[in-house]
Parts: sequence; structure tokens; C-alpha cells
Amino acid sequence: MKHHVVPRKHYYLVFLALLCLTGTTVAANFVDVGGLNLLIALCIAFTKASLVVLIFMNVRFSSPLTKLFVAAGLFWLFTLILLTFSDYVSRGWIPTPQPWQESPNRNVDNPALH
Amino acid sequence: MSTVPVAPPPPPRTAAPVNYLSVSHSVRSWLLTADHKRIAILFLVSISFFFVLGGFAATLVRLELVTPRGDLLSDDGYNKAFTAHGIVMIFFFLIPSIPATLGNFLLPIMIGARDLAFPKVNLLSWYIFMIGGVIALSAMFLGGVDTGWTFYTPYSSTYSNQWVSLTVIGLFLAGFSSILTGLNFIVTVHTMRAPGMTWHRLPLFVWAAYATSLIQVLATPVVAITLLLVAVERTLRIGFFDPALGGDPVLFQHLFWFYSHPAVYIMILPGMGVINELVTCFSRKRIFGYEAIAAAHVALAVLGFFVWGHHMFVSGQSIYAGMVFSILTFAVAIPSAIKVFNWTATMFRGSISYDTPMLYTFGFIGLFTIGGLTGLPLASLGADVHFSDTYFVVAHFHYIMVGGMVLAYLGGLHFWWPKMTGRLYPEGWAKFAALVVFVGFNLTFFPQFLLGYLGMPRRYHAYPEEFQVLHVLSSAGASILAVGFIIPVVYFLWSLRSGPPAPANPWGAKGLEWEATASPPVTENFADTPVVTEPAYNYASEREPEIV
Amino acid sequence: MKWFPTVASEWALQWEYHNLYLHFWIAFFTVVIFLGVFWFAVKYRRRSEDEQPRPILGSNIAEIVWTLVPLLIAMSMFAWGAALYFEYASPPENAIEVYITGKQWMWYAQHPEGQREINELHVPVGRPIKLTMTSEDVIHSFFVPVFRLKRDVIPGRYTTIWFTATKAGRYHLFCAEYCGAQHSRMGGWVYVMEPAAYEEWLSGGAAGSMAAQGEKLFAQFGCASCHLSGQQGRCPNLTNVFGNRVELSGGATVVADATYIRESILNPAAKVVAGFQNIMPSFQGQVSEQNLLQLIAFIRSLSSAGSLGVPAGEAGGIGQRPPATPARVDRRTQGRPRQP
Amino acid sequence: MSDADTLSHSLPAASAVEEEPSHPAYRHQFDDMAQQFEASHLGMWVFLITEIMFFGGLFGGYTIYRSLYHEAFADTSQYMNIVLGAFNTSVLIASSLTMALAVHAAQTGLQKPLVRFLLATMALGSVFLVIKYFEYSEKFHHHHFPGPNFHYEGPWARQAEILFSFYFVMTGMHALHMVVGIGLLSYLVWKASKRVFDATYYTPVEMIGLYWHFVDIVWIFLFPLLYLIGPHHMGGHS
Repeated sequence: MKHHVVPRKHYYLVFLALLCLTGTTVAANFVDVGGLNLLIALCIAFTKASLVVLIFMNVRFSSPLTKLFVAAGLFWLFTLILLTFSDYVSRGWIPTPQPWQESPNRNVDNPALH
Repeated sequence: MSTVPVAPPPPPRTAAPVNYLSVSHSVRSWLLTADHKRIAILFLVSISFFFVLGGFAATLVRLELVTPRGDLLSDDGYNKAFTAHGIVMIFFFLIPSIPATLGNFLLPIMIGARDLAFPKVNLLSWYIFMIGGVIALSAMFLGGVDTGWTFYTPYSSTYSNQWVSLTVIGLFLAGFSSILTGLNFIVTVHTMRAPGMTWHRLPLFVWAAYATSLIQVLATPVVAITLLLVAVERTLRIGFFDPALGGDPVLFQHLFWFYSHPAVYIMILPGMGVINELVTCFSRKRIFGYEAIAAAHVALAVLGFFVWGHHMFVSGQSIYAGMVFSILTFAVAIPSAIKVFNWTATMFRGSISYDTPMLYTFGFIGLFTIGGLTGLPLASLGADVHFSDTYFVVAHFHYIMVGGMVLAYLGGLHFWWPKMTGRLYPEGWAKFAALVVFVGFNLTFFPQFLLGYLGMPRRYHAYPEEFQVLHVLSSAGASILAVGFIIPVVYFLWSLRSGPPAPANPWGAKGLEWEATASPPVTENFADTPVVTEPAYNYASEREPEIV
Repeated sequence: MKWFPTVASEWALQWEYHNLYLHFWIAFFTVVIFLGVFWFAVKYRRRSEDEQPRPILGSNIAEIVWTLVPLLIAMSMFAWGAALYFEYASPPENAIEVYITGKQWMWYAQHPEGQREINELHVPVGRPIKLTMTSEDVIHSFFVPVFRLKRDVIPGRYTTIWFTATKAGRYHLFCAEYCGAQHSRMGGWVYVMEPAAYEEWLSGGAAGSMAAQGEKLFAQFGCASCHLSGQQGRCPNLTNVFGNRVELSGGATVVADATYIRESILNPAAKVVAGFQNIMPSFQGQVSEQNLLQLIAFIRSLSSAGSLGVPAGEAGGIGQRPPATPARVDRRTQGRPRQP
Repeated sequence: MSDADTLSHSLPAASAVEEEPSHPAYRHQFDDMAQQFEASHLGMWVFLITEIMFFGGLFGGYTIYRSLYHEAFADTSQYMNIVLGAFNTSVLIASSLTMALAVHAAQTGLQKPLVRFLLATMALGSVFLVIKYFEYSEKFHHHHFPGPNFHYEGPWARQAEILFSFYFVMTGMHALHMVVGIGLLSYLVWKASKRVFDATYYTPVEMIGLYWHFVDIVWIFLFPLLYLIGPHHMGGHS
């Protein structure tokens, strides 16, 4: 059968790496770095997922076709999220969508706002 | 195309006395079959049943609209009728129609395989489809659904007091049937092609089925989970889409159309695949621009994913997102245009016969052209403001779905009927029926373009009197169309019993299903695995091909 | 039987030109394909059974031509359509504002002067009208064919549409988004009137301006006891809040627009002004969308007087001109103004 | 390059073609076992892609609401039990390891370790579900299950309900996949104990292994997205 047998040592190493990354992502969460928290958490999650896909699921040694399908799946997932998200991000950019909207008048000293 | 025939086609096998139909006759042998051809027949019978049901609902809708006052059905009854029409026709007829019947039957034979990669999964697909169908139908008979096939929230999730959850579960299952069929096709095309059947020699029907399968696999799960969320929201009063619970109803539209726009290509792409086969056979010509058409099939499948927002130009979507979706929608028109031009060019200097399948092909090219072009006003951000949710939209997609897809399906059914059943159908009646369908179709749906332009909104039970003339015309056309659909049912049933036996290749067509197996094919399709040595559609193979 | 719908707004005329352009190409390509199919089918019909026409594989030039030419035409359609749509989405500053609420299966309209209508909308010829719309229940769609205009009306949000009517008359108003059993009955009439007739209609039988009605509600719901007491004690004073930036607890700022006011009434805890505790009860379920619009109109009237140089008597009424460069507010990024 | 080596390595598989069709697992529609394996492998991956898109719809909805209600989600996630979540993540990762080792054992024809690793995977999967059960019951106890009985102290009750809705649907779907996975594993154990798998045929082990790893990956994303929104403070709400 065409199959690449990965040495067991690799599996153990990946397991340790995954555990470390889990610890890192939890630890990172207790440090407030604003918007970067999400980015860090997602980067770690992607690293972990890549390790599982490449080593545990053996995609590293699979045919190009399998790799293409994995890539296609991710690509479509991002399309779904990105294009939907683009609507929500840009909704507020519409020239004058809000009723009664007026420009903030910075010259008025408004006690309610201070 | 550099491939030039290097050897004559393999000689036709002698017809085996036992074919896939005569191998056994018990009901059990049909219900437990793993033969892709038998499963195709199971699907054919099932979707014909659903087509009749959907047609009945359409009849109610058209009858109601003869008068403007809304006096035949109650408003609720009318809403249930058009919802039933939409759900049954889309999920239980159009989406499985060509892939699950003609595709199931032909795809393995066309690529020289003994069966699909996973025959049991194929049978499972039919059972899931039937269970889904029974659940959706039981919802309709228990009281019906009145949400429209689009299930827009929060109406479907909060306000409708009908059988929404049950219907949604039925559609969820039907979706998985569709996924399994697509999965099977993708794997089969990748791994089971006969020796010599390279990607450049695949019949374009297979390319179309492959592109369709990609959409089925990638898009269907999203609508499945979305409909599930609607059911959960209804049942547990959890807020995903209901603004009263903090949700956003427009998010539902995004997720819904992420599937349901590509689903339009699930419906039309296989029809285009059929037309490729028909236009070459009855022009006795190699297809014009094989690579361009194959690429256009895949381009349509891929680009079709990025245009869903054009259903939401007036729904409060950001105008910037609207612009992206609009420009991509115009781009997606191009692969369709390429195909129409190539089909027309295939007829150039051909030897064109007027057999029934070719009549349907003429009809398809013409009506698909109109249907496709009238999509442009809907893709234009400005023009869509008036046209969206009017009868213009209704007319546009019926030109694609009925004028395109159903005509291609009928054309394909006539073309491969001798192969599937081993019987010929009466040519004269068939030509007459094709003509009736064409006339009835145009009379039904052309007035609807005018209605839309005049501002008649869709899904209206009662309407202002000035629209009545066009509605009456449309309903009259629908009755002619119904006759056009009934005639083939009659002569096909007659042909099953009394039609003259069909030879292996009655049309003189090219392709493994005609040249390498009998009519009807044997259980494992071929006596020996065929070896392919020539490109697809190698008509007039002894003459030197030219490149214009 | 009319074959061409009335053109009754400036945008409708623009729309007709655009539509004509689109349908010119539709007709052109339909004729090309029909003639091509018909001509080939007749000219190259099979004359004998053993005909073997010479194979033609294709033509790269033809493929390029019939890819690029339709692409260019499609892009021209896109550009025109997008330009038109931009206009549709950008109401002019001097528009008369009318407020629409959709509800299964009725349309309510409120004019700032106080007139209220059901399934009817009266507007004058020749003045831009801006409709601000929301829904009490499901999604509806406000559709006037003679104006060639349509926009979905969504619960929980405000959407807008605008037009300048050009022809007096009585025209259909439809709901175009399926909304339940009596969807097809959810319609009425738009009355486009000559300015004089409109002024006359406007002055008849109003029960106080929207802002005045809002003021009554303000007292009735007990808002006034806290929000207008003048002291900055427990609640923010609402004078001069509308249209200005509000600093929230947590550091973010938001422009106090209608959406923000609406949210603060229904879900007071969501965005609390800096320096205050949230002690306000939610009015979810107690106040209708129409009342919300009146309350917002009142709060707005507290703000614009003086600060924008608009005479106090006209606050909330016609002719209140927003400044020349309205701020682009992105609610999602918490109020950072964006320049176009 | 080792990749290229592996691929070229696989070519001699054709030599086995002559004898393999007599294998009990051989299906008639295939030419040989190699083709059969290739089809199963591709089929499994295509199926996993549909699973990606299935969860993708949920992740898409989650992304939108998280961006709309960022602060509310951050506040609500304080109620997620981060200790149990992290522990469960480790349990799942360990189960992925044992699954990979089970496939390895099958590839190298080791019968007893195969059964043992499969059982270990099942056990770890069950531990995950038990812990999940305790998490769920804690949420029920605090009326954090969305619906009529939902109760949430704090300014963002409605937004919190949305997060809890996503929490329950996403982890519920994930748990359902785990249950299915454990069922499939018990089938494998039954087959493996009858010594069906060896170095020439272990397709079901490999396929179910892929499925199990996929379920693991879903959790790898669910954990940070549901439990770790916004910086946690030691000893938060729960």
C-alpha cells in the first residue's frame, strides 16, 4: 500500500508541542494586549490545527490532490466569513444612513458629555 | 487541442442477454440495489413524483392568479401553495434532477467505470432523500408551511405558526443526500476513469457534473446548519436571527444565499452538461472550444460562490459589499456567455438533424440566453432596486430553471431514454410535445417580465386589476405547458411496454455509453474495461480537424 | 392596460435610461443568438444520412473576442448601475423627513409636523423626501413602482430611502418582501401633491409635531423626572446630546444618533455614559417603534436649538438643515467618524 | 526531499495488484486495492470538507456577532470554565495522539497495540464528554442555557444569551460528533479484535482516524473562541 509510516517519535513530539501551545494560549489570555489577544489566540489555534493536519492526519505525505482539497476547504471557509464580514464592517460607511444624523459639534460645551 | 485520434474506437461489445433491468425483478432487488443505474431509476421515479406535486402546487398558484381579488384560495392557502411549489421544485426536483438521475446513470459509464466509487453511499443518498422528502411532505399535509422557500427570518423563526421546523428537518436531510451524491461523483471522476480517459478526453457532461458536485459538497453544509439554527431558534426561543432577541435577520440571508445562489448553478450546470452532448451529436460535430467550455463550467462553479450578495441589494446590506457582489455577478455572466457562443458555433458547418433532443437543445439555447441576459438588470445595483422581489425576478429564474434546466432534462431524457430502457419513443409525438412545451413556456413566463417591469411584487395573492391581462395570459400559458409535460409521460410509459427495441447506438453518437455497451447496459456496464484512445465527440473521425 | 409604468420621480427617469441601456444589450444578444441558431439550423441541416462534416476544434480568437467584448459591456453596466445606486443610497441634506413603520400588515407614516397616516403617504412634488423606516415585526419592503424605488424595512434597524417626486397623482405602494398571510394586502397609496395642496394638507388636523408628541411620551414614561431635572446627578442631562459625541464608560465614544438613542431606551445598559451607573429600566416591549421615533424626535429637538443656528421653533421640523458635511459614522467601530 | 521519496515509494504498489482483488475487503467496482484505498481516502477528505463548511456556518455567525458585541462577549466569557476547558483540550489532544498511534500500529501490523490504542482513544473521548456534561450542568444550574429560563446578571443579558446560544450549539454539535466518533471507534475495536486489519488493509482505521483528528481540530478552535474571549482575570465570575 502506498503509505508513509511516520516514526512514532514524531507523534509524541507533536503531542508535546500541542500541549505547550495549549498552555501558551491560556497563559496569553491573562495578559491584556487589547486587540492582539484574539490574533494571538487564532495564530496559536492555526498552528495547532496545522500540526494535527500535517502530522497526525498525514497530509504532509499525502498526494497533491489531498492537499488541494484541504486548501480548497479552507479557502471556501474564509470566503464565507470574509465576504459576510465585509458587509458588516462597511455598513456604517454608507454616506448618510442614519436618521437625524448630524456632525458632532465640537464647539459646544456640553455639560452632559464631560 | 492537440489530441488526434490514434486508433479507431473500440468495437461495440455484443449485447449481453442479461442487462441491469432484466437481471432480477423483485422489489427487494430494487430497494437494496447498489447498481448506480438502478439507483438512477429510483431517483427518476421519485423526482417525477415530486415534479407532479410541485406542478400541482404551481397549478393552484396560477389558477388563483387568474383573478385579481384572491378568491380561489385563502391568503394562507395561497402562501402555502407557492411555498410548497418552491420547496418541492427546488429541493426535491431541480437539485437532484440531472445529477441524481442522468448523472448517476451516465457518469460511471461515460468515464468507463463499473460503478460509482461508493455504491452503498449512493443508495444511502436515495434513502436519505426519500426520508427527507417524506418529512417535508408530511409537514405540508399536516398543515403546510407559509414562509416561502427562502425561510427569511424573523418571519420563519418567530412569526410563522406553521410547520417550519419539520420542513426544515426534511430539507436538512435532502441536503445530505445531495452532498453524498456530489462526494461520490468527485471521488469517482478522480479515481475511477478508464485507461486513456484523461481529463482532456472527458465528456463535457462529466465536467459539468464534476463542477456541480464541488458546489454540492462545499455549499450544502452551510444551508444545512443555517436551517438547523432556524429550527433551534423556533424550538428553544434562542436568538440567532431574531432582532427581538439581539440577532440580525440579515445574517440569515447571508448564510442562506451562500448556499442558495450556488444552488442555482447546481441546477443549471448539469443542464449545460447535457446540452454539450446533444449539440455535438445532432450537429455531428466536435464541440467548438472544448477547453473553453470545460473551463467555463469550473469557473461558473467557483465564481458562483462569490456573488450571493446580489440577492440583498435592497435588504440593508452595505453598499460597498453590494458593489463587490455586483461586479462579481457581472463577471459570472461571462462563462455562461462563452458557453452559449460555443454551442452556437458548434452548429456552424455541421450536419444538423431535427430529432427531438435537438429541438430541446434549440429551445434551451434560446431560452437560457434570455434567462441569462435578464439576469443582468438584477446584477446591476441600480436596476435591481426596482426589479428585485417583482415578477421580473420570477420570470428570470423560470427562464433559467424551466426554460433552461427542465428543457435540458427533457432533452437528455429523450436522448438517453433508449440507453436507459432499451426502447425507442414515438418521435412524432415527442416533437409535438417539444413544440407545445416551448410555446406554453414562453406564453407563461414572458408576460411575467412585463408584470415585473410594471411593478407587480412576487408572492402576491391578490393584486391590482391593471395586472390581470398579463396574469391571465400567463395562466393560459401554464395550462399549455402542463399539456406539454403530460404528453411525454404518456408516450414514455407506452414506450416502456410497447416501444420498439433500441439498438446500442440509435443516434450514431460518440461516447462510451453508446459505443462500448449495450442498450440497456449490463450490470457492471462493460464486458471488459474499455480503453479510450480518442478525444471526446470524435465525429467524422476520418476527416482532418481544422482550427478556425 | 398600460405597457409602460408611469415615471414619477427624478430617480425613476434615471433608472429608465439605465434600464433602456441594459435592455438594448439584452435585445442585441438575444437577436444575435436566435438568428445564429436559426440560420445554422436551416443552412446546415442534415441533407443525407451519411454526411460527415469536417470537424472544427475551436478558435482562440473567437474565444477571446466573445470573452472580452461581453466583459467590457458588463463592466459598463456595472459602472452605470453602481453610480445610480450611490445616488439611491445618499439622501440630500435638505430632504423632508418622513418616518415609516411597517407592521404586519400595515404601513404607518409620521410627518415631523405631527400628521400620521396609515397605508397612505402624502408628499409634495419637486422636493426631496427622505423616508426613515423600521419594522415592528418581520422584514417588509417599501416599494413604489412609479418611483422605481424599493428598500427593505428591517426590525431593529433604521433604513432610509429618498426620492423627488415629479408628477402629481395617486400611486401604488406595495410591500415587496414576503411578510406573512396578508402580504399582498399590505399596501396603499402614495399621494403626490402640488406644493400648495400639500401645505394645505399638512396644516389640517395635526395633533402637535412629532417632537411635541415625543415630549408627552417623555413625561408619560417618567423620563423627564430624571433626564431633564437639570442636575447632573443620577442620569445624563439630554440637552444638547443629540448629534454630539458621548463618552462611554470604558473609554469608547459614540455619536448620539437615532440608533444610539433607540438602543439606550430599549437596552439602557448596553452603552452607559461615562460617569454614570445604569439605573434605568429597559423599555423593551413597552414602547412601540412609532413612539420611539417620537421620543427620538423630541430628544433631537433638545439638541439642535442654538448649537446649529437653527431657530428654536423649527427644531425637529422641516427645513432643519444638517451641516454641509455630515459625518460618516461607523457604529460598528464605535463612532469613529469616517471621511468618504 | 522526503516528500518526493514517499511519492515515488508508493508507485511499486502496482506490483500488488495481481493478488489483492482477492482480499475480503475488495469491492468489485475497483480495479485493485490501491485504487480502492485512494478512493476511500479522497472520499473521506471530501467529507471532511463538508464538515468544515458545516461548522463554518456556525463560525461565520459567531464571527459576526463577536465583532458586533465584542465587549458583551468578553464579559460573558468570564463564565466559561477555563480550567475545565483547558483540561478538556489536553484530553482531546491526547486522544488524537492515541488515535495516531493506533493508525501507526495498524500500518505496522501490530494487533494488540492497535486494540489498546483504540480503547485508549475511546476512553479519552469519554472523559471529554463527562467533563462536558459537568460544564453543561453547571451552566444549566446558573440558568445560562438560552431560552425562556435564561438569566444573566449584568448589562448585556441579550448579547450574553447569543454567546451562550453559540456555545451550546457549537459545543453540542462537537459533542455529537464525538459521540458518533466513539461509536465508530467501538466498531473498529470489534473489527480489530477479529484481526481484520493488517499492514495491507487498514483503511477504516485510517479513515476514522482522520475523522477523529478533524473533531479535535474543531475543538482546537472552539476553545479559544468560546473560552478565551477578552483577557480573563484570575477568579472571574465563576
